[in-house]
Amino acid sequence: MAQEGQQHPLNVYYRIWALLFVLSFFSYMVDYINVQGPLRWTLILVFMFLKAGFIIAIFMHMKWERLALKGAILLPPIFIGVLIWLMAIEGEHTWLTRIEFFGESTFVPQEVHH
Amino acid sequence: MSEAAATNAEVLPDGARGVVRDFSSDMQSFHVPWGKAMMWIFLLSDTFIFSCFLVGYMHVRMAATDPWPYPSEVFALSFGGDPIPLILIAIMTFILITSSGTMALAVNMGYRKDRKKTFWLMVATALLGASFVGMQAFEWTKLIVEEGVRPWGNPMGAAQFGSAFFMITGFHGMHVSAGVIYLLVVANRVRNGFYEKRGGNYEIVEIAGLYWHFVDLVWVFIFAFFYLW
Amino acid sequence: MPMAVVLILLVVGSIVFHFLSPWYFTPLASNWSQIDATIDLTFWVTGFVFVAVNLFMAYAVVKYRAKEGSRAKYDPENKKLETWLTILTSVGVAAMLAPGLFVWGEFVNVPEDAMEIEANGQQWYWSYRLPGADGEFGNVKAEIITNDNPFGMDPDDPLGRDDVLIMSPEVHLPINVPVKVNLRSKDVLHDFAVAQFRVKMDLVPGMETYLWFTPTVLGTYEVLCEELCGIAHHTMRGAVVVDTQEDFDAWVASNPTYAETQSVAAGNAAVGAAQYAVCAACHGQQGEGLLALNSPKIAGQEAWYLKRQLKNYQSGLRGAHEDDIYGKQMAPMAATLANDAAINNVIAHIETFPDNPGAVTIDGDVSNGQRIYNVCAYCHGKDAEGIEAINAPRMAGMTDWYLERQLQNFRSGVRGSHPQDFYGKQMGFMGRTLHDDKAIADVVAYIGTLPQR
Amino acid sequence: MAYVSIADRDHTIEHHDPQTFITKYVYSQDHKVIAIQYGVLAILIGLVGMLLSSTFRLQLGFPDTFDFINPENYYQFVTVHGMIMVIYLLTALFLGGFGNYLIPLQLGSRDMVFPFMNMLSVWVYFLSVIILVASFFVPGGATGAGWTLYPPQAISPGTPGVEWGIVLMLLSLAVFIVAFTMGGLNYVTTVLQARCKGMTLMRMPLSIWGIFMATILGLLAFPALLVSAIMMLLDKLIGTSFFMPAMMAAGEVTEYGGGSPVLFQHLFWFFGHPEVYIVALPAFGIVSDLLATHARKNIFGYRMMVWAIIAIGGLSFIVWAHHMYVSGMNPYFGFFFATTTLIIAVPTAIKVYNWVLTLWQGNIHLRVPMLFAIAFIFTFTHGGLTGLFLGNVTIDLPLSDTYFVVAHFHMVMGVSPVLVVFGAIYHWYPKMTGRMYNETLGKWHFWLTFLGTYSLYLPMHYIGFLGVPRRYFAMGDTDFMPDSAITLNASMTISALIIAASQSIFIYNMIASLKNGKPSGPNPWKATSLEWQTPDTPPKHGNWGHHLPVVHRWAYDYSVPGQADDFTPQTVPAEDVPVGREHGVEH
Ligand code: HEA
Ligand code: HEA
Ligand code: CUA
Ligand SMILES: [Cu+2]
Repeated sequence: MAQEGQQHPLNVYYRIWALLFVLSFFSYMVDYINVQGPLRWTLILVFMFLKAGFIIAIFMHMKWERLALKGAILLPPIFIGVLIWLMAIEGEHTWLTRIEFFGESTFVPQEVHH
Repeated sequence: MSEAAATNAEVLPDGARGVVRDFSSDMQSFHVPWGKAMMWIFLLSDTFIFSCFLVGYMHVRMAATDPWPYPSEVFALSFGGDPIPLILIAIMTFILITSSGTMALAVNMGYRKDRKKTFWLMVATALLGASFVGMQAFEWTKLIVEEGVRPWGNPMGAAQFGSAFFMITGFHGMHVSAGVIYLLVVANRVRNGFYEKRGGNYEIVEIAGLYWHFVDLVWVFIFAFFYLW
Repeated sequence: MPMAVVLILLVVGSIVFHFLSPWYFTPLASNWSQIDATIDLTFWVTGFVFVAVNLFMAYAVVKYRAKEGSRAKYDPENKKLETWLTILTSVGVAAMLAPGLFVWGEFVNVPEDAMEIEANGQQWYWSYRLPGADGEFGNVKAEIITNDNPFGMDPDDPLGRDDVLIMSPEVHLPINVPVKVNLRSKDVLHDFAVAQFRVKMDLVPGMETYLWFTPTVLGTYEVLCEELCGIAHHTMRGAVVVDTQEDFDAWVASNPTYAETQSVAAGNAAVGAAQYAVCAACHGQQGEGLLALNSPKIAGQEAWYLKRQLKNYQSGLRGAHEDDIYGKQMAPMAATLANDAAINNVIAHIETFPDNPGAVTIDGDVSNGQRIYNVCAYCHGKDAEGIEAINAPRMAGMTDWYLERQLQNFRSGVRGSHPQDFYGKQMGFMGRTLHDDKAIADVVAYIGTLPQR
Repeated sequence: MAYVSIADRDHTIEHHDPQTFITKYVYSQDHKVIAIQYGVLAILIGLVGMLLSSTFRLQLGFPDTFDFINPENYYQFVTVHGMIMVIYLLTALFLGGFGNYLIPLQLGSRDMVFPFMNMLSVWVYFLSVIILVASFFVPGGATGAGWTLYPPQAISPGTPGVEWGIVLMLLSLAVFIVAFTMGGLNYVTTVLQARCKGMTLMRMPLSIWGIFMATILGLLAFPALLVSAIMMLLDKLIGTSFFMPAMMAAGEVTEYGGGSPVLFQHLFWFFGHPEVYIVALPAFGIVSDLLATHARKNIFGYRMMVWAIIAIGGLSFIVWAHHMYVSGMNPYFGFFFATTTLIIAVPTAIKVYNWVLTLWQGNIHLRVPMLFAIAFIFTFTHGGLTGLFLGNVTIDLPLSDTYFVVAHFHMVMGVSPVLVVFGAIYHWYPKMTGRMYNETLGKWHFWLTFLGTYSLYLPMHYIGFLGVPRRYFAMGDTDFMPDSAITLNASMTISALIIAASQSIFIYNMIASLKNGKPSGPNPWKATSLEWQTPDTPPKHGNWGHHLPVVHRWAYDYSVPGQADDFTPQTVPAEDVPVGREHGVEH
């Protein structure tokens, strides 16, 4: 199959296409109706991963590739996961020492003008 | 392209056994053309690039003691009335998704050897991409001229806001622009039958498509982490 | 055959070298005997592996080297053997790791009763801060650092008023008291390291790091900067003096608090004029200097530098070396200045003098001098105007024959060899890179050509 | 993407065999020519790096005696020395050089899958080298920030080369990364997709495994370097503050604020540690083949060897902060990274054991390549074990940033892989040129380099124990350093000079043997792997004449019982194996 390349009924694409629009709209709404706190994060991440998932799986045809290729491409980013995890801790750590020894920032933000 | 691919037409096992089978086979491990395999590996490498950019952004943002400007205000846009948060970004997002759709269709048409449709769909994709870059340019100028955001500082808060914004969106914008050129080149060759001479093989369209979808993919993350956080 | 012999010799040689060589860790002077213990353990494990692996290899090379009609044995693999080796190795690794992590836990968690000090790093010297009576440090900001507020103390922070500021690379510590050293850098990365204490940690600008130890032996220990921090990295030295509690308290009392540094009376030029009469005899009425009496021009030299040198003469950091003929002459003169106030007054008076460039008396290869000066410029400035924050005095428009003599003194150690003259020692390092009198003359000649501002 | 894809065409393609000098040696798309271009370039720049080291070694051995070395150019030399040796010499030589030469030949392909991109790669690499060298001649000279280029110091006054040197260095790195990516994509895709019939992954020679894994590491690690380079360039050129906190410079308060220097270190080492394995893994692989061939014995525990390479590759991405134990990062990271770091010792140990066990019961021919291979095992074990000291976070406290670290990584990177480079060059010289090198000269070169480097780096550890910091232009007199250490430094310098000088023997040997060397024949070592079975030596464009080889066995069929010869090429089908009385008897 791989030889004739990836051929799939068009309406698969149409459906995903629509779906992406909806999801983007939702994630936009998260900001528009100004959800805050943990819920905001959950929603943002959920919509983000759904969108990313569909693009990779359908538009980039990963769904129809063989498991070998899937694994080879999707596993290495685990290392990035470790980096993100540790860098988040590190950022927090740096921030703490700053607050403790240099005190709160004295920056006075300006209003955004349109 | 690779005849090797054409030779093993026998049905392959799936799942874990498939993986073992593929990696223990001779000649080739992935049942995809070379160009596609290479593009996938390149995209993996590129993923690491963008991830590092975003990790850097996350770190400086978390470490910043100065207040972080509130994106949904900074990027709000007002048409006469009171400003609508992130509206331009939303539009850009929809444009990019649309372009992904047209691209996906182009790939499909390519495999159907429908050169005309493929060509026009690819051109449409490129145009959408170009308009995305255009809007980005508009967004940048607005930010620089009206909000006074500079790479080295801004009136609303931590200097890293501008630094990270211009760097990340700039790098993404360069990817889009490169993609537009790439698409147009391939589209043109589809039109003038360049690939017919090479055994009417249109994987190249899918390869270009992979790149384009990746650019869209990156935007999904930028949108979430930079604009919505 | 030679290969095998050599391998054996190298293994044996390495062991012999390890046990016989006089070069090993300096005697421990802190509580961190656990670190040394971990190192010994690691030596035994790794040493065993090193010997075993290589002797086995040497044996194989002898036994199985190609001979007429010999043939290798074909054995692709041996699960059992490989598993065993893996397990053994894992055991060895675990044996080294476990104590390591344990000791690290000790290092990360500072004991509650630890006293706190702060070490400041800056290109290329150390200074320190003690929390003072309230036991708390005031906030500091790099943005507000100036020559008058070198620590960047936040003037509005009440906690900072009583912080004791030590503007010297030498700090004192009481013996047998655990001390947490907070580390702060004003510019680039540095690293606070004392070989005898075993522990070290980087100083990172924009954040605060720490290490802790308990000094256990009285004495003076050299502080080294062990993170590349620019061209004078290797000259960034300091000292930790481990005192008895009494001596320590006395030393603390002898240093000013932040509040005190803010309230020093400015020098009074009029009063200073009287004291200057003594100096005038040699340095001239206008401080223009006098070759005949070997007295350099002092008019126009920065106040902070004059002050430091006068104090150095007083405390014997300078002018004490037996070959420092002229320094010996200056020392008693400096002694006539009773106290800081007196010094400030004289300097205030000197600052009133007109500042005309000193005469050019040295000629040398200016272009070569310029090449050499590239290095000097890092501290003294492109135009030799001097940079207080780097402790580098002005040289442009000053007395060239004097510069020449001082460079010679620095090179020969006549100046800058006193253990407490840290800045002099720095210059000594640089002076020694000028290999002959010609080099000195050349660079001095070049400095003579620099515009004075 | 227009390219001629010939890598697995099973019939000669009429690629107009290039004739003119230009098409043959400049615009050539033949992987073998490109390999040699990479190799020669790398070695030339490597010699520059070596000369730099000799120069600053003079200052360390005999302080304040030479006019041509002052603090400024000392730090510039050290920095560029480190950068050249790690990136422009070893990375380029192992992957661009040996990778290009061996992959198609040992896998039975006609060429890389994208020859044109492959050619671009070498020329972009050339450009990056030019930029690197150019940085010496710009105002202010090359950067002296140390090869780790830590900000803020790398881009703030007080460090040599802040004006332009650092900019060119970062630029050169970026260009190098582009070059590497173009090459790397080729190597990986070729290994995965363009092997000949019968060549499964588990039949590949370990050289290929090492190079393959190293290339993957490169493709995933260099991005971190690229990103940090871009961010630092922005900080330097347009005044952003990614890595720059509020700080002073040259006595004045700067405009910077809010950045985080530790972030750079994390990004750098997220690249940097995989990088050191990029340098190590190809050496691991190649040395395995040298050992097997010259011991006439299959490599012991082939599958474990492969899995070890994969394990090391994976682990190397989660140990990076062992370079940062004393950097002021969150101290609790120490526990995590010390553990992951020491775990790496296990797969590496397996490799060491299996190399030694390959010699066991072998039939060892101590030819020059074999000498280098054995020396590698010795020095690498030594260097690796010192790594365990540093990896154990507690012990790193006293040793970090001292000469012990310098000794560690020279033993493990400055000596071991270099020994393999030499061994490999001697080993494949006959295939590349069709002639034999001079054995005697080779032996001289070996003994001088091996004994020289050991006498240079063993004592260096002890200078480190004393507490002598690295990157010190001069130590001066300190109470904790006995004077005898000064003389030790002098002796180290002398060894360094001897080693450096002895490299000329090697170079003479290589050049002279081109003409004088006696013809070697297609397979002088009686080796089994494919590159020795090419129809012509040196192989022609397309490598395999009319038909691609077909592989029937793994690459290590040496001294198989029941077979007459003590080696059976991979191309020989089971039925044509010459059976009969075995020549020779087991020990
Ligand atoms: C080829 C390059 C290479 C290799 C392979 C290694 C291998 C290792 N390195 Fe090294 N390292 C460098 C190159 C390399 N390193 C460089 C360039 C630097 C300095 C960078 C700079 O700051 O400029 C450095 C610095 C460095 C540091 C930082 C020191 C500091 O700055 O404070 C550390 C700390 O953990 C470390 C650890 C290790 C470890 C644990 C291994 C392990 O992989 C070693 C594993 C191997 C063995 C262990 C030997 C074989 C095993 C056996 C024979 C059996 C063992 C059995 C038992 C232990 C029971 N290295
Ligand atoms: C592969 C890496 C490599 C290699 C081969 C070398 C080789 C040498 N290195 Fe260096 N070195 C580094 C990597 C390397 N180095 C790094 C990363 C640093 C840290 C820089 C920093 O702190 O920022 C460093 C730093 C460093 C220092 C510490 C400086 C300081 O901290 O102040 C010293 C001091 O003695 C030193 C000495 C030497 C010497 C004498 C040689 C050699 O001359 C040894 C003898 C020569 C050889 C073994 C031959 C080398 C092989 C070739 C040149 C191949 C090409 C040539 C041919 C094929 C003929 N090096
Ligand atoms: Cu301060 Cu090195
Ligand atoms: Cu490492």
